[in-house]
Amino acid sequence: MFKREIVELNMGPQHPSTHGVLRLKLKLDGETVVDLEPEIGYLHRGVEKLAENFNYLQALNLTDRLDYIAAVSNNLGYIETLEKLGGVEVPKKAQYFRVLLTELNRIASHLLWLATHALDIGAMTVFLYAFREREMILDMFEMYTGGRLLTTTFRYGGLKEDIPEGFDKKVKEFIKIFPSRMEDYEDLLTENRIWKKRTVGVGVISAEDAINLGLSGPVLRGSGVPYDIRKVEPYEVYDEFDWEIAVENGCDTYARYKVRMKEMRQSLRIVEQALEGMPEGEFRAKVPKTLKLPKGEVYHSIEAPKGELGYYLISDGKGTGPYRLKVRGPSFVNLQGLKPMCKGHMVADVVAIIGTLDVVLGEIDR
Amino acid sequence: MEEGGVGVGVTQELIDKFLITTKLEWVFNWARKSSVWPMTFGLACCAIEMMATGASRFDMDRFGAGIFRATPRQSDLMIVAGTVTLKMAPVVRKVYDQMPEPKWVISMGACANSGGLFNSYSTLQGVDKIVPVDVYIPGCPPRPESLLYGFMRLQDKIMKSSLREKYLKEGINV
Amino acid sequence: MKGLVNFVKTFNYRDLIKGAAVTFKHQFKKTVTVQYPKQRLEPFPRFRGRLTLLKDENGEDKCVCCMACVRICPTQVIEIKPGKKEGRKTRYPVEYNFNMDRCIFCGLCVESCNFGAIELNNEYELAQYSRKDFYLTKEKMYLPTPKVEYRK
Amino acid sequence: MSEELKNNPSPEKDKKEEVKAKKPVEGEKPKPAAKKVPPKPQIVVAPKEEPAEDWQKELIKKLGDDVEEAYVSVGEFNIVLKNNENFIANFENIKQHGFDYLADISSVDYLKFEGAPKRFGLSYHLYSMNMNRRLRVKVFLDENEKVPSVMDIWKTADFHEREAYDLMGIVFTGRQGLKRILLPDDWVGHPLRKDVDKVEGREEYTAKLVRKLREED
Repeated sequence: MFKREIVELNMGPQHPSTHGVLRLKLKLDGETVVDLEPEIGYLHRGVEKLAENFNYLQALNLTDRLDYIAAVSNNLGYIETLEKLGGVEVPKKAQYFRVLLTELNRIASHLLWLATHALDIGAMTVFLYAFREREMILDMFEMYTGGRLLTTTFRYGGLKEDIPEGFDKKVKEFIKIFPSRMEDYEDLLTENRIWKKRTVGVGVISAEDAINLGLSGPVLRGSGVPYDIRKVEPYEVYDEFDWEIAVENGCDTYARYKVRMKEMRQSLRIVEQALEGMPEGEFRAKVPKTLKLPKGEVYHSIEAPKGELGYYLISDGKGTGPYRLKVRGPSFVNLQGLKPMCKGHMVADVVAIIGTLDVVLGEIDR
Repeated sequence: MEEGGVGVGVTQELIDKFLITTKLEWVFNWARKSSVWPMTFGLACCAIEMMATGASRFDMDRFGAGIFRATPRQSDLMIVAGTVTLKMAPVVRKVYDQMPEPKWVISMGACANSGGLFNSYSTLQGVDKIVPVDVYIPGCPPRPESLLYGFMRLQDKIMKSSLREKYLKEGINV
Repeated sequence: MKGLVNFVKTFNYRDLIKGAAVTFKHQFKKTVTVQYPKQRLEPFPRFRGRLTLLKDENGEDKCVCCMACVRICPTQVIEIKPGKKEGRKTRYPVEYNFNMDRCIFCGLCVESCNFGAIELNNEYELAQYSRKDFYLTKEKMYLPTPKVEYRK
Repeated sequence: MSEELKNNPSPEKDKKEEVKAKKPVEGEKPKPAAKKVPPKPQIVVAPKEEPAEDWQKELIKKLGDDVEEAYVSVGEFNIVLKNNENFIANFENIKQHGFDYLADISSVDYLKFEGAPKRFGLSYHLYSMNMNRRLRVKVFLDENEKVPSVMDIWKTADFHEREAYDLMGIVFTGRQGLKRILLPDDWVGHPLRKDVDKVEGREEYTAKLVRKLREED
């Protein structure tokens, strides 16, 4: 009766639910996605080339702008890479504070994910609530570093500045308030029938496929693989804290939602312990003012909010800047999961799946 | 302006004779400035601060500009929030062309103003090369209040804009 | 049978009521919105605003033209023309040009300055109609940016 | 890996500690002295050590003659492979050895790097989920030398290889859809190469773009 044909649909780069400038070429049979190809590069700013022209300190600015939602994590990964090659011992206080700030950043990043993901699926209230709590964290960042979003915070060998007075009070206030706010989100979403209809069984990917595709972070943990670099290869002082890896076995969008919600709770636990156990002392090791690193190469990865964030740094031993800095952005790799996840689903589910991958285009395109 | 319309050559004399714009103009401008609908055109980092501006703490809705439209056809204001790359530049222009008149552009952040930190092979050095910009906001990224201040400057500009001059410049298409 | 169970379950509005209760509770909470033009949030002391030049107690420039800020700036927005003056041992900036257009407010210049001669102040209301207004010469660097009041 | 570093400290680390020990003697008054005489950091070449652990030796033995070099540097285990007909088989071997997770493929241009055997290099960063170990496999390439794709072994290689092709101009054989990923399709050149300036091609492309937009108006 009707002629069936495959329709090609272009989604993006200007689309409200692509979280930036992601462009998808969809092939549709009716409303079902048959094939999909992500087209990226609309935010390719040449970060890796610029890093070769900068010195080590200036290149820190570039790392802020990779995953702009989690600038602190990016800073940490980069600075740790330098420290690994340079072989500097970081004072305990700095390590504790780094963990504290990074975990706060993880919460901020997940809150933004929750806000936008819920907004895409249709829950406006969560967006407003999540941004309210996020502002509290951004206030802390501004208090310590002077920047709300892009912090440029850590330095080689420790911290940039000492912790300001009144900072711990702000963190304590946040620790007190946040659990009840988490319950609010859960009340709004977790059992909500619309939320469940839109997420359960959507975007399923098995553990083997996920590993083969190189997925990492909450996307991988949502498939039941307990791979968290903070636990398996502890950096800074993560091994001194009592916390658990958030894992779910559902393999779908709902499972990944639960993983991230659990992770926020665990992060709060770490923040609490880091604040309590913060030692006194120096906040920066004695390092030369102009940084020069020995000849060599190093790959260091940390657990960013989106997944495994790796820096591959090559130093030629002569210049004051990196010879080559390659960034392994978690979103870049996670985006490859979009195609197997979307196949066979409806167009409307594509929006939910992009949301659950939590991609940031600054990191994908670099 | 629609195609096929007959452009009438307008002289100063003609406008003085037929167009009374003072009060009416004020009403038009007041209505325009009170309901500037921006478009969600987030490109990079600044988009997050733009979202924060629209969210609970700063609430752009107080200025009548809270309705972020997803399509250029329904919006009056394009906030270019973030780095415009050479690959993205034709898209920016296309989106701008699709917006109905009157339309305004805010260039938000150092990247949109001039390329900012990214003086590299693939970034456009200033969005004003491809679209006319009304207000520039420096910062990397600007604070939400900074964006609100920029928006207020735009409202000032809208209040000062004049239909008369516009018709003088472009002619009336009947 | 299964269909019947599902049908009955549809009338179990517990989840929706729970959600509605959360939003209802928020009616009685304090509002978080800042009424910006009327009520202004003061940024924290470390806030990175516009770059300013500082003078010492005698009204002399603290800057001695060591060019550390020029070298460290990742966007090259600072330009200094050094000069000599009588009665001053160190050099002083004849011209100190700052291009806010490209500035990313990272604060590396302040960090690199050994003499405390520059500072990022707490200004953030910097929007302009033209990019030319972002070029600040030495005289303008001391002054605050002129602010336009909001008229409703 | 960090544990390994702690257990057998490398000579590099010893030297660093020397530097650290010296510094307080040079400038006893903490800050003003340090300002005038900036301490010169020593440039130490990261040392290459023989692989010591069993699994490392086993892996080298398994790969046989195709291994050009194998060493441990900054606590990381490196294997330099030859780019020959066994290339894919070697990677399958490595995967069977437990390295099931390909974290990253990085391309490097060694044009201005002293002591590099060939112009380009590819670094495959592998991770083993079960054994919790990391491994870097390197392969060096001449200009215009092609390398087989590992996309059949790890699907994740798709984007990484396209990126290496786009930005560095390394051609991978035996796969489909090798095209530009980040830059526009009509871009000329490969910007991450060392003989290309950081702004090369921008002005021409912008001019072309602006001209095209004007024509459309």
